Amino acid sequence: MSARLTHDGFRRLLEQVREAGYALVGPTISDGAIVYGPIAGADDLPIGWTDEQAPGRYRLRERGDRAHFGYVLGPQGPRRQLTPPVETLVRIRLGPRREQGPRTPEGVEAADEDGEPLALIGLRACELAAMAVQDAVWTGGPFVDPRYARRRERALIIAVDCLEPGELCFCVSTNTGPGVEAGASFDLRLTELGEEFLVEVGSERGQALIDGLGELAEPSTAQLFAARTQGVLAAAMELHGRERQLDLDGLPELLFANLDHPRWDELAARCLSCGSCTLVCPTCFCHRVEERAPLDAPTSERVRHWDSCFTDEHSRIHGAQFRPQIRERYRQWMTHKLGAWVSQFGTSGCVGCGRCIAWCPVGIDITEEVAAIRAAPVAPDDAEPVALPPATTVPALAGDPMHPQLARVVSVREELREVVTLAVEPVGVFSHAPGQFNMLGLPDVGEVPISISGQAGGELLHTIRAVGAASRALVALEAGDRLTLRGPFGSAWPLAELRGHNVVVIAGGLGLAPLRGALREMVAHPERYPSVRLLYGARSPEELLFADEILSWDRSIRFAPTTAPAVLESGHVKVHVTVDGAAPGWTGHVGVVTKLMRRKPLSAHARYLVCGPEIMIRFVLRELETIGVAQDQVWLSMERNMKCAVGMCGRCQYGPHFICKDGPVFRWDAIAGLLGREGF
Amino acid sequence: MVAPPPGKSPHLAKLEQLPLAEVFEPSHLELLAQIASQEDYAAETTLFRPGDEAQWFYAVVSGRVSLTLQVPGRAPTIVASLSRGDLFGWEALRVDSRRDITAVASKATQCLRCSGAALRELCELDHELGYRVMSHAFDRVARDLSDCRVRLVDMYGQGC
Amino acid sequence: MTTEEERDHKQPPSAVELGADERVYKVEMLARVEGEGRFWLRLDAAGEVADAKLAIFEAPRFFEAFLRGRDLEEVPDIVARICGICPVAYQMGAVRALERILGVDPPSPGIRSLRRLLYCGEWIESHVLHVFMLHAPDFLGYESAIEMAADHRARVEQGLRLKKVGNAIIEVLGGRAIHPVSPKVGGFSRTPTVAELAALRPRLEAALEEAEAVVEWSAGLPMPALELDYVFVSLASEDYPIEFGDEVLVRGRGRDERVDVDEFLDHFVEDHVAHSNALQCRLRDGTPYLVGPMARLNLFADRLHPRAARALERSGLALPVRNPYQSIIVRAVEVVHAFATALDIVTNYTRRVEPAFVELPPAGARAGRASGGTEAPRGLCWHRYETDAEGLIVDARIVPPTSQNQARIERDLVGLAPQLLAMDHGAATRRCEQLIRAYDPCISCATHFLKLEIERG
Amino acid sequence: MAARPRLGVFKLASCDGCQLTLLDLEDELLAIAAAVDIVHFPEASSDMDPHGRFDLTLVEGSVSTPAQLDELRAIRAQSRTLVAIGACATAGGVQALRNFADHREYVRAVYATPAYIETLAQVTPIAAHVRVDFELRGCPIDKGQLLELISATLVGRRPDIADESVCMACKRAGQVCVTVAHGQPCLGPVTHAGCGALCPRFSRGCFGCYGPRERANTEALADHMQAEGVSAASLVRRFRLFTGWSEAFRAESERHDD
Repeated sequence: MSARLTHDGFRRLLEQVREAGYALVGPTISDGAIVYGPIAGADDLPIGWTDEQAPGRYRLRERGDRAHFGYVLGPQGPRRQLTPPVETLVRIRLGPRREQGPRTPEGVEAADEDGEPLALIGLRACELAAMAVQDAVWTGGPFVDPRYARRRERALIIAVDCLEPGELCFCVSTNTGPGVEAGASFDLRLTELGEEFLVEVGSERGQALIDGLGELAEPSTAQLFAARTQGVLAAAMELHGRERQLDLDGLPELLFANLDHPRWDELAARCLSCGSCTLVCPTCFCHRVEERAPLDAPTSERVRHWDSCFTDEHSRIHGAQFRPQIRERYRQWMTHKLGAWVSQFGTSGCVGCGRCIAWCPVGIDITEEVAAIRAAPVAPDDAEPVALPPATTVPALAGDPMHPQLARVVSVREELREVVTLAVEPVGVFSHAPGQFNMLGLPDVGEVPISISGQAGGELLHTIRAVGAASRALVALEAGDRLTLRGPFGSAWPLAELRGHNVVVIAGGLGLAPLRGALREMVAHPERYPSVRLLYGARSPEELLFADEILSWDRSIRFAPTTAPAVLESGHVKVHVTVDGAAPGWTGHVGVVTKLMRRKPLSAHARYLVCGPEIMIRFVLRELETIGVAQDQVWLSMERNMKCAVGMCGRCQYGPHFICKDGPVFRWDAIAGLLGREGF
Repeated sequence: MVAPPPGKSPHLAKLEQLPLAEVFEPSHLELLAQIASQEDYAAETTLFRPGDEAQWFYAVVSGRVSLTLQVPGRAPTIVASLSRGDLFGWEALRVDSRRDITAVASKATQCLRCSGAALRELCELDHELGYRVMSHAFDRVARDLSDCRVRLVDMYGQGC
Repeated sequence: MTTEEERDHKQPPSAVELGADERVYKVEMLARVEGEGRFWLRLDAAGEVADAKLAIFEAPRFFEAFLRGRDLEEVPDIVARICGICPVAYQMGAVRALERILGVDPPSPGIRSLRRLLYCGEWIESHVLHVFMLHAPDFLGYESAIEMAADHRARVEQGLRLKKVGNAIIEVLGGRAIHPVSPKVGGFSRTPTVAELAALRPRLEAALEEAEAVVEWSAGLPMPALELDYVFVSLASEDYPIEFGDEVLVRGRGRDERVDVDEFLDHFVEDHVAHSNALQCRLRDGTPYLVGPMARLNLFADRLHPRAARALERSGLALPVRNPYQSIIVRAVEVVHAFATALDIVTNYTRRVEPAFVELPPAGARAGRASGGTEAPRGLCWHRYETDAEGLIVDARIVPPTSQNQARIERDLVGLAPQLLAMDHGAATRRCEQLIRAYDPCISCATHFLKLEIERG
Repeated sequence: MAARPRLGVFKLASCDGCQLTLLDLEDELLAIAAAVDIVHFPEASSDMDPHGRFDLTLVEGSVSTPAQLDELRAIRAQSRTLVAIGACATAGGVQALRNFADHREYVRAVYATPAYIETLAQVTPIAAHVRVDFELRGCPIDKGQLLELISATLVGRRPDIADESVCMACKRAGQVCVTVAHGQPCLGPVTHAGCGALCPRFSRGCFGCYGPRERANTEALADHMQAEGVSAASLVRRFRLFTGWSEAFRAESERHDD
């Protein structure tokens, strides 16, 4: 249904919205820009004002009329309202301060509920499109962020057609504007025509609001024509005629084939890596999660902050920085936004609003950069092309994925120096598949991803090395202590697919831990896995993980001279161990695991599972390539900076993948083009 | 080209079973077998130690040989272990060279060995044989070098 | 002079051979003062003062040299860094002098009152810090306010609470309590909204009442007896002097003298003495003088805010105050004055001050030379700048309060000497240190104006 | 109960503002005093023990005299965790501006009475002389970050203080960019966050008092500013302020200083 609304009618409409219990959020002038902020009513709108935009430049100007929505776009879209820049996820009650180490958790509370629902006034077509993109991120995958979902569901949306697109707009390229399409997600849509509005109802809520205004005039055909055809279509035609376009056709493939394009270097010379583009972008969602546990406070909070792929912290993991160069950071942003986004969420991450161009302090123009690469693509180098897999479809899980449970440490087993296995008892039934990981944490220090190294009845095993503050604190826990646990997350070893095949497991160092569950399964089922070989490398004989257990799998091997050299009949499991160095008396292999691979003839037809430090994985894969093993016979487990563990914080991105959600176990062919590439 | 001497060396059969046999012509293997001798070492036998004249060049037939480095003030460290098919004692391929590492049979071990001087002479006489010996040697040394580089980064020491 | 000898000037005479029966009181590191200094007082066998020195070994920072060549608009940011405790004092002194050069002095009544409000925040923060954290422990026998909190937690918490309100004023106006960012030549980069200031009101009302009670408490502290003769010096203004005033009033040498701020250096001279990294300021005839709360109150008690005047009356403190230990009461009175003044300004702030700053003359027309004075928490702070046409600083002179009081502190130690003979050594030393502390000396400020002359050619 | 961690607060050449920040933690000061043993903090306590062992040492100020250098080395030797607080300690501070004076001229500098003064030829941050475990930036440091630093140190984790641009904080605060919307030069893109984007919130450009962030692309920013009409002399002054002796800002100011 459509109706006509005078300025006064519009004012009454907003009053009604407010009376209906919504907090009004609309465009208003603040600090020399039109921003979305709390407004009291129509008087707070930027009536008679417009904005002029150019790369790195934004200015307000008076229009000389009484247009209510006669401007283009402010610096930030409604993302700010739907995912606040700083938001508390959970509160954790803390135990008493201890002599050493952090306090342990005693209870978990959800963060406060929101206040009034929001009425988002004045949203443009590109902003609705951006909201749809964010819907896919926060609610469209296997995990749902309940905070976003709740706000989004409660929000009333009053959208406005764009009839005067701005200098930097290119929404026609991205097919996200300028008009608000009838099927878009709005409650009411306004088209501003001179001194009045045409209003289109998009929902029952919207209808009720219109009904509350009493009898309204219906628009004539001429008026509808003026709005849709002359207004919106003319705006679209104008945009079509402009030079600034973003050609989305084949863009993901183009960008991933041009990862070494010289244009990235030119960009890096101009880009400040300040992150402004990402924080004004209406679809960006990267964030970091911080533990806020001030001195002696009785509770700590897990707080998420907007983050950016342009910051150091975003791609850092205890000491390692995966994207140190500005070139790599910009490339990450653009290949994600315009490339990987498509495979992850089924849509481009760009809605053509031009904000990243306007609010870049040095005026870098994303459309120009894409055009430059498109105009002169470099021939893909001999590196493997980066595969762009379709979005993963995993069944949705219920509940707040950020809400941890409090699990109890049942026992602590010291495995190696600074390596322990925590047997943890979760609350309730817990089922996982080998290869998956949990987020373990302590409220004073934070969370870290720890692979599940086995399950014994109700006890989950986690083998942890003390490397950073959080893992050090976890390693120091004692039986009876509690910790926060979220999980299980991530992909698992493909045990079902391996049935009937000869399996070779190649592990290095602590990389054996994520494999132990799978190995136990295969050891226990000779009928399913006719031959299992484990090639395991460690730094020294003292650093062989799970030595006793390995010994029990294959009684023919011995690790140390003290072990009796009894050669038992070997079963279907064969274990080969090598170390980097050993004291005299060691009769086992010495040398890297790849050397061991050369020594033990490996079949090109076996299935391979690989886990260990990334550098080892790369060498192992090279060896497998030599043997002629096909990429679809190899699975490997990757490690990156997993933080949210549910593909929302963006920190563990690896090309088109979220390692936390799409990994950590990948089939080789999925990531072959990325392994060992700088900046990933 | 050098013709193999009449009469089969008793070591030829052993040599033929080693992986290196793949890169040589049968005639070459026979020549190599002629200069080779079979040695059996009891566990804990030291084959050579740093400073020794590098006389022999070895191939492991069975058992295990540990190459050990001794850094003054530190416990000795096994840096490589060799088993069936592995070649070691490359120093003997160079003229007048000495050992810089200790080789110990860490269990009962059988090796074929030949004198470096004899092997060098044989390679000199037959360049085809020489080329194959050297390219095989190069392949093995290159792999060892690559492994060494991997070990330089102490990769298992990282997180994971 | 060798390095060894140089150092001796700042070292206490511990290594110096003492004659028989000589007495030395010294503290190597003055505590609960801002910055680093030590003192020694040497009495000869007859009990006469042989040597009294406040040695300032805080490293000099040469601010006046750094200012040369900077744009005048950068000056408020730079001079703030002279002192973390009283940055506003330096900012206000600088903008006054520079605005007098540019002929925009004061930019507008609204800006002037916001500046006074900002300055009140600093007085409160600085005075409360001194009263509760630095000074009070002396009278109650503690080493620190933290130690004092074990027995007097409510009192220490009261101090923290009041200080926080002072800081809150600065934060609302200037962003942060230390080195606020909004003051600029011509006004502020941004003025507060009515709502922002109104939010302070209930806190100010509550704090004002508490501050009145603090005056009575401070007056009840056990205080050593000491009466000394002073020359009092303060900026003069129509109000109790804070951020504004074009004359300096000198009292204590017969007839009152009034000195135009532009002629300050004709009447006051700065000297560099061997034992101090700070310049010492005296009257031209060599007389040490006193600036700060005691001087202000003695000269202008009649201009106190009525609520402060009543608090003073209730305290029973007789004017003129000539016992430096009683300065804690004077500070408490000034805290009341500052809270009451701040509350008035906040209450009367019904329209946002706009524009936030006035336009300055364009580059090319910015040459000149002028002085400006304000009353920092510790007393008169005087600035003089000379600029070129582009507005770059050609010359800067700043005379901070503590260098003015330094000679006076040494004189006080001499005045204290007769009392010390009867006391045990430890108590006497503490008494000296407390005397110095009563001045709330800001040593870090005092040291930063040594001149750095560069010989060219 | 185990002994409380011992805290020492020291100052070198500075304005005292950073250590004052500790006293400005009005709501937390007594809790801190309960959690740690404040062994040496002359500005707050006359109970001083500069010779103890310190579990956490906060050092304010830069090194500008030979005596300070000796003192700093002694402090390091006694400290388990040594944290440099503020622009002086981490970048030399405002007094490092004298480093830019011509050195030959400088040694012939005359003070009021030069013989009384001892200074080193250059003012330097403390990391130029001793190992520093963490650098807390700012002129002055931020209260919240100081509290986080102390809280984190007490539980043995690294403080959660991001080395990111001021723009990040500015955008999170919903502040309108002063460069884009008002044409004001701003060092925010190359400056370490921590102040809460204070200057933009007060309608002015950032002047870099937290010093350069990692990967500070000062060259790109300066080139852009110059294209927008900022003079070379002004660029020199902008980069040469309270953190002007930091490597990135120093190099940039020198690039424009003929």
